[in-house]
Amino acid sequence: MPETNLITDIGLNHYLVLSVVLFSLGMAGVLLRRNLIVLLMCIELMLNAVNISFVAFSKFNGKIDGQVMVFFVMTIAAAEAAVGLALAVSIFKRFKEVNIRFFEHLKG
Amino acid sequence: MSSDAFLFWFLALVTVVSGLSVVLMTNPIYSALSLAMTMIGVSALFVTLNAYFLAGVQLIVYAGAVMVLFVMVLMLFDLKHELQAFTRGRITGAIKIASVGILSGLIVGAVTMGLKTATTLTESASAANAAVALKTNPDTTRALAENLFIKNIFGFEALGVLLLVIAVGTVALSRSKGGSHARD
Amino acid sequence: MLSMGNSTFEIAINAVKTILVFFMMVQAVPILVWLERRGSAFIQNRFGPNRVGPLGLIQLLADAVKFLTKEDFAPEAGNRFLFYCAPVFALIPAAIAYMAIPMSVPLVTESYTFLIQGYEVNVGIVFILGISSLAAYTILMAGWGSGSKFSLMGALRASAQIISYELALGLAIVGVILLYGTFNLTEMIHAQAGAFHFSAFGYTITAPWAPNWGIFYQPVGAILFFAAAFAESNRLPFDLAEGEAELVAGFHTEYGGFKMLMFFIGEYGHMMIASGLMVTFYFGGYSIWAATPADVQQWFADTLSVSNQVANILSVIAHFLCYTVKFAIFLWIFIHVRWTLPRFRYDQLMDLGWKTMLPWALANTIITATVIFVTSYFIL
Amino acid sequence: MLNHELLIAILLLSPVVGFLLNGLRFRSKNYMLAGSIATAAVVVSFVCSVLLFLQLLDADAEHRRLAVSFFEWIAVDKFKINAGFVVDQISVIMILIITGVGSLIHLFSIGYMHHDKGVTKYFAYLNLFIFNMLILVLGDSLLTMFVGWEGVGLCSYLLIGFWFTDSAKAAAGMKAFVTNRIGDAAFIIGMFVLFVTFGTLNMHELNALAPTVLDSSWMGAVTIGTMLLFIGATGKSAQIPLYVWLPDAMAGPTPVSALIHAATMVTAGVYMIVRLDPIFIMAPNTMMVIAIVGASTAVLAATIGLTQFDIKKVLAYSTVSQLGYMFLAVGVGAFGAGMFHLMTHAFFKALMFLGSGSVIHGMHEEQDIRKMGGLKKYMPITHFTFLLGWLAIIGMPPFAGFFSKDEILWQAFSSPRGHWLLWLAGVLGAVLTAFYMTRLMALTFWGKSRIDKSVHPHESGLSMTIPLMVLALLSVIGGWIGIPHVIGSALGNIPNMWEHWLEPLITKIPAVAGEGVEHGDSSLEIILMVVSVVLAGLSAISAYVMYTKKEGSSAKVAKAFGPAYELVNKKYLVDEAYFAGIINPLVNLSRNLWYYIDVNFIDKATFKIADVANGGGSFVKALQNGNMQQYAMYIGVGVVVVLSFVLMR
Amino acid sequence: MPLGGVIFITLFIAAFGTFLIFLARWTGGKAKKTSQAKFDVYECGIIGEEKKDTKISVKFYLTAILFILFDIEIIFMYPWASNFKSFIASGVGLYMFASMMIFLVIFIFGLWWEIRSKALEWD
Repeated sequence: MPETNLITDIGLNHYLVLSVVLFSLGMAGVLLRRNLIVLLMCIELMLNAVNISFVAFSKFNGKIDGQVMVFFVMTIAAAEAAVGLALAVSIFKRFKEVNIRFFEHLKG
Repeated sequence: MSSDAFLFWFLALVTVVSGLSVVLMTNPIYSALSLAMTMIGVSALFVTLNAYFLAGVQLIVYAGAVMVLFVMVLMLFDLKHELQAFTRGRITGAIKIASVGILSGLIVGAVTMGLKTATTLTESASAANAAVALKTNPDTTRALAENLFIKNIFGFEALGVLLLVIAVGTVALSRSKGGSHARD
Repeated sequence: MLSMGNSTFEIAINAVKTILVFFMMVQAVPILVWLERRGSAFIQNRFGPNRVGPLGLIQLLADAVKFLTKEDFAPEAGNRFLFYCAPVFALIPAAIAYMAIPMSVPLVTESYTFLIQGYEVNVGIVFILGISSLAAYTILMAGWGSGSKFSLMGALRASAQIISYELALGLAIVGVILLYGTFNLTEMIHAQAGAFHFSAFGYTITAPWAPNWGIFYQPVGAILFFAAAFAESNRLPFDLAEGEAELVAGFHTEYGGFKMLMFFIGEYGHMMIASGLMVTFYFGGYSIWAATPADVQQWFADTLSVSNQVANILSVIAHFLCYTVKFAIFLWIFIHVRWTLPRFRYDQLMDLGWKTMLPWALANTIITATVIFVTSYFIL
Repeated sequence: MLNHELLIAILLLSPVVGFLLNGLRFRSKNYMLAGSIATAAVVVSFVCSVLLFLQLLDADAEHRRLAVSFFEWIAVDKFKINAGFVVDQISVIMILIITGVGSLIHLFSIGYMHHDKGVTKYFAYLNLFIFNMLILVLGDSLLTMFVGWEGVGLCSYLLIGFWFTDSAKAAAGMKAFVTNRIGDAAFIIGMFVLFVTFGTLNMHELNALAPTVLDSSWMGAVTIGTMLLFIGATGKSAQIPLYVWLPDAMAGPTPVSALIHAATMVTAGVYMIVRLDPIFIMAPNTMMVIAIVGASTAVLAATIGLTQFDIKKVLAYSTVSQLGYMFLAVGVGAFGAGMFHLMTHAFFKALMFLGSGSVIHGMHEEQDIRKMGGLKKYMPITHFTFLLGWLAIIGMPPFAGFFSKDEILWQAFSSPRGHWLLWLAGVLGAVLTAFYMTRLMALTFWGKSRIDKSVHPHESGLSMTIPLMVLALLSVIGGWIGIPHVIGSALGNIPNMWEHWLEPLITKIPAVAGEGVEHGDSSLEIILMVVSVVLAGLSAISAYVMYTKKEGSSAKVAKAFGPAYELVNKKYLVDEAYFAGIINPLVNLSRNLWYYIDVNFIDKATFKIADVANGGGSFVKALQNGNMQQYAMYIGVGVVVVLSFVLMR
Repeated sequence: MPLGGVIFITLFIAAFGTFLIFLARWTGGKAKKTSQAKFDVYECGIIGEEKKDTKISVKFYLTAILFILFDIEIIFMYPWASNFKSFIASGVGLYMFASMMIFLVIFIFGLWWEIRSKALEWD
């Protein structure tokens, strides 16, 4: 196996690790932030991270399917953002509040 | 250091820093703008992965549309005051951070342990990639279109219907006057 | 590939080239401002700036000095960071997008090929659309950072308007993409070079005296695109974002001095992109009337009996002039329209975008696709 | 010529298009538009059927099978079902009947339903029915057939309860549906049994595998499977014991009764058995049961028909009785004769139902034949066509019914699986049929008018009389394609086209040595034929005399029979018996179970369990605190645990 | 794609813009606070009431949402459009044409619905 330089030889793993880092950031945001809209943004961040890995796989496996999947993910993400924001806005209009702690009506 | 590597590290830095600031900024507007920056960085990363058309779409859809919507909503409703940006609770907070950390650690570990297979994959696909990289546009978009419109035609039409449904639904949502159990 | 060239020399040339194009844009702005003021004066039957220098040409310099000496102001209520960032970011999308527009045939030397454009992007249209859609952030940042409700209102209006017309714009382009079958602007120009020829049902119609421009295939698309481009660059009759009577000056109410100038550069930059794209999509780009670039170079080589190298250089210059003329004509149309038409009301603006232009653009797309399908699927 | 795949696709999809066109604008009251769309859709299908029939005629006898498979529907391991359709000698007859008679009935409906508010919905349902019926008939596997089977059940339910604002009519629809469900459940189990036995549900493969069956005893898998399928058929085709829904189904619009409950859907059971004839032949016990059930249904329903006064009820019992004939035929192994009677019955019974519809329409929704009489002069065309249908059903030569009924009777007598008792039951049924049909004719069209003064009967319009005339013509000549050998040879070698056509597909019952020879006597055949015709004729004449010349005599006869008449008049109290014997005990049992068992034991036990769950729940409730992020955290922790398990393994 | 060039010129313009801001600051000087009104937001010559929570029509964000949805539908047409001619050449033209026409019908229906439901009405 030829010696690979981690810094200069950019391979699939680099993109995957970057994707994981971004995904974890998004996940941390979802878990920790309290603003509903920021939560939605963090979900978008997670989706973007996944997109990176899709495209990276697409390139390094020489198949186009990954890119098509990204296309679909983008559409779904946009749809999700639209609905999520519409919900957030209608909640805001009623409660004047977007703090996630305000919506704990799903209690058991 | 080759230019490819330089670009990757540069873009990785941009995306990670702006991603971090999405999570850490207490002002949601800064979060949104940082996220827009992340999107642009991701779009540039797509370019380094030879996905030119997707990079453009990423710009148009995410950076140009979705994030504009976010920023607009934040500005419309003046959501800049945020006294408590983060959730309370030390134990749950610790668990949350730990789970995120362990999860990313596990995946990164799995990815790096799978280095061998990854490199072999790279070598096997490199010939195809070289061709793609040289011929650039026509072949990738052609392949993309073929895949999208022939292999995934059902998904494509279904997405059309989904978008229609959401267009109808958001209009209905934005008109709703609130439910039956408002607080006041 | 990803970077700017293979050798240090090429990288340097490319870097200089991009900077050059950027400064050309920046420099064009004062000229346009002058043109606009003189032109408006001409249209409105008055003098306009005519004191400083011949025909008031030095007025620009005086303006620059005035801008420089203004004291730096930021409202207290606003967000200073965004307030200062916005004008800087206003420069970026316009310049980056403009650089993807080819302005002349490439200059070919023995070892290098220099493109007379900032850089060639193979998914040109998508790139330009994507980059110019980022302009909305500038406006929103300015509107929010000013902390004034006029600014915010203007920013929201402007961004809503921009995104509304982006639909019609994007859909009008679908016809162009269908016609040329590519995203690449250079390939589009090549498809339009030479004499008019049109293939249908296996027959080809040619007209050697007419150019093969897109306007002949896409007249409706061209009108829609141009109208949407007006709205995209917030020019009259679509300048609702800064409708003075309602919003003082829209999102740059609180701006002054050099920051204001940078917004102007951005706005004129969008105007230039629109003109450049108009030329590229519908009027043959840099190509000369009914002649291919190869024809032109051959003509230079034959009539002046010079070497290919020189002929190439001459051809580059000729094409660049041709492009500039076309480009200037559209810029003038922008200015002329501004001083001719009244402003829309906001509801009329939105109705026009969503209920008139979008359906027309859809119809244009469907008809174009149908015609292409029918004429090339059925070979008689 | 169009290829058969396209033809079959058009054949199937044309009614769907009609259904969608009408179904999507179901509020419209434009009966002309709705009727035209629906009729056109079925006529297109009919044209396709005719073209397919011509293609079959072109092919040589061994290759008359046009199969098409549109896509793979279900593929689970060995269980593979295609959306496949087959046009062969049997199914082409069915699609000709369905689309031919169907288009006539659609045409009739335009006139009949023109004043109705839900006319567009009505036509949409009719088209949906045609589509499902075509699937039932053309499906190449039992499961595909079952789709159509359920679909026609649904349409039948929708159309019986079409005027659902009348609760009695809605109840009739529900009764039909529930009764059919019982049969359908048996059908499904029958399919399971056959699949387990043969490993396929494709009918072609099933028929090919049939000769491998060894165990033909009562407990043999094939016997059980076919018996269950037959129970399904009794539900759909209104045989004892599940026939009770059909008379009630007359609550629907009359053209529906003609299409669904006389000509097409109710014959599905017969068709199914004919399709699977090799399998049924391997189960002689099932065949015996079918024959007995068929014969007894024929007689029993005919006796009930004697006493009914509702014009449609009489026809309904007549349908049940005639279906009994068909089952008798397939029960004795005369599958060709069964199909033949199916076809002729479709003609004359559709004719009579449409005729009764015309009468009801002309009488302004009056259905009681006691309030009719002498309609002959008001409705000449209806009367004349009805007369032809009457002659056909009572089996007068040379009308269609004669040939088919006679073929059945002869087969019941002579087939290796026949018996003279079955023949006797058939003749008895024929005699009774002749009597009550003549009674119907006499009370409705002949004799003195008993019509209410306020009612002014009138002849129906062209859109209603044209179908009547076409069907009347078919009732006359429809039987000539299957003239028995005895008569055919007497008249100069007229071939039995019907038998010839079906021959490659209909399996012959292996003759038992020394028995078939004795029966196959042509003089005996003629004698039996003459006997049945004469008896039926006498019965008809006596009925004619009784109900037109001596009007009091019917009451006397009724009195003379006394309790028996009462019993028959109350339909043998079958509905009541079902209520008393099955439904009420079930309800009572359930109620008692609820009172004693459920409340005392099960409830208490569940309460105890609930208490435990409640206690546990209140403990776990702390976890579900409405905090979405906490939930997300649980997900994250779960992923971490699973992932670490996978990775560290 | 000249990603390096794009990034280079982006950074260059950003630096240039920042330089201009600082240049103007240097030549023009910081604004002197001669009165409070000078630093208030602009308010037509009267004293500003400084209420930021002005009511802004919800239509803006509804427009943005609808824009996203329609924009994606348009984006879906791009790869189709750029390859339509070559698809025709390779014999799948009818299929491509039909599939996009179905999609366009959905699109048109959505647009028609939005117009009919007065979601795009500004008043």
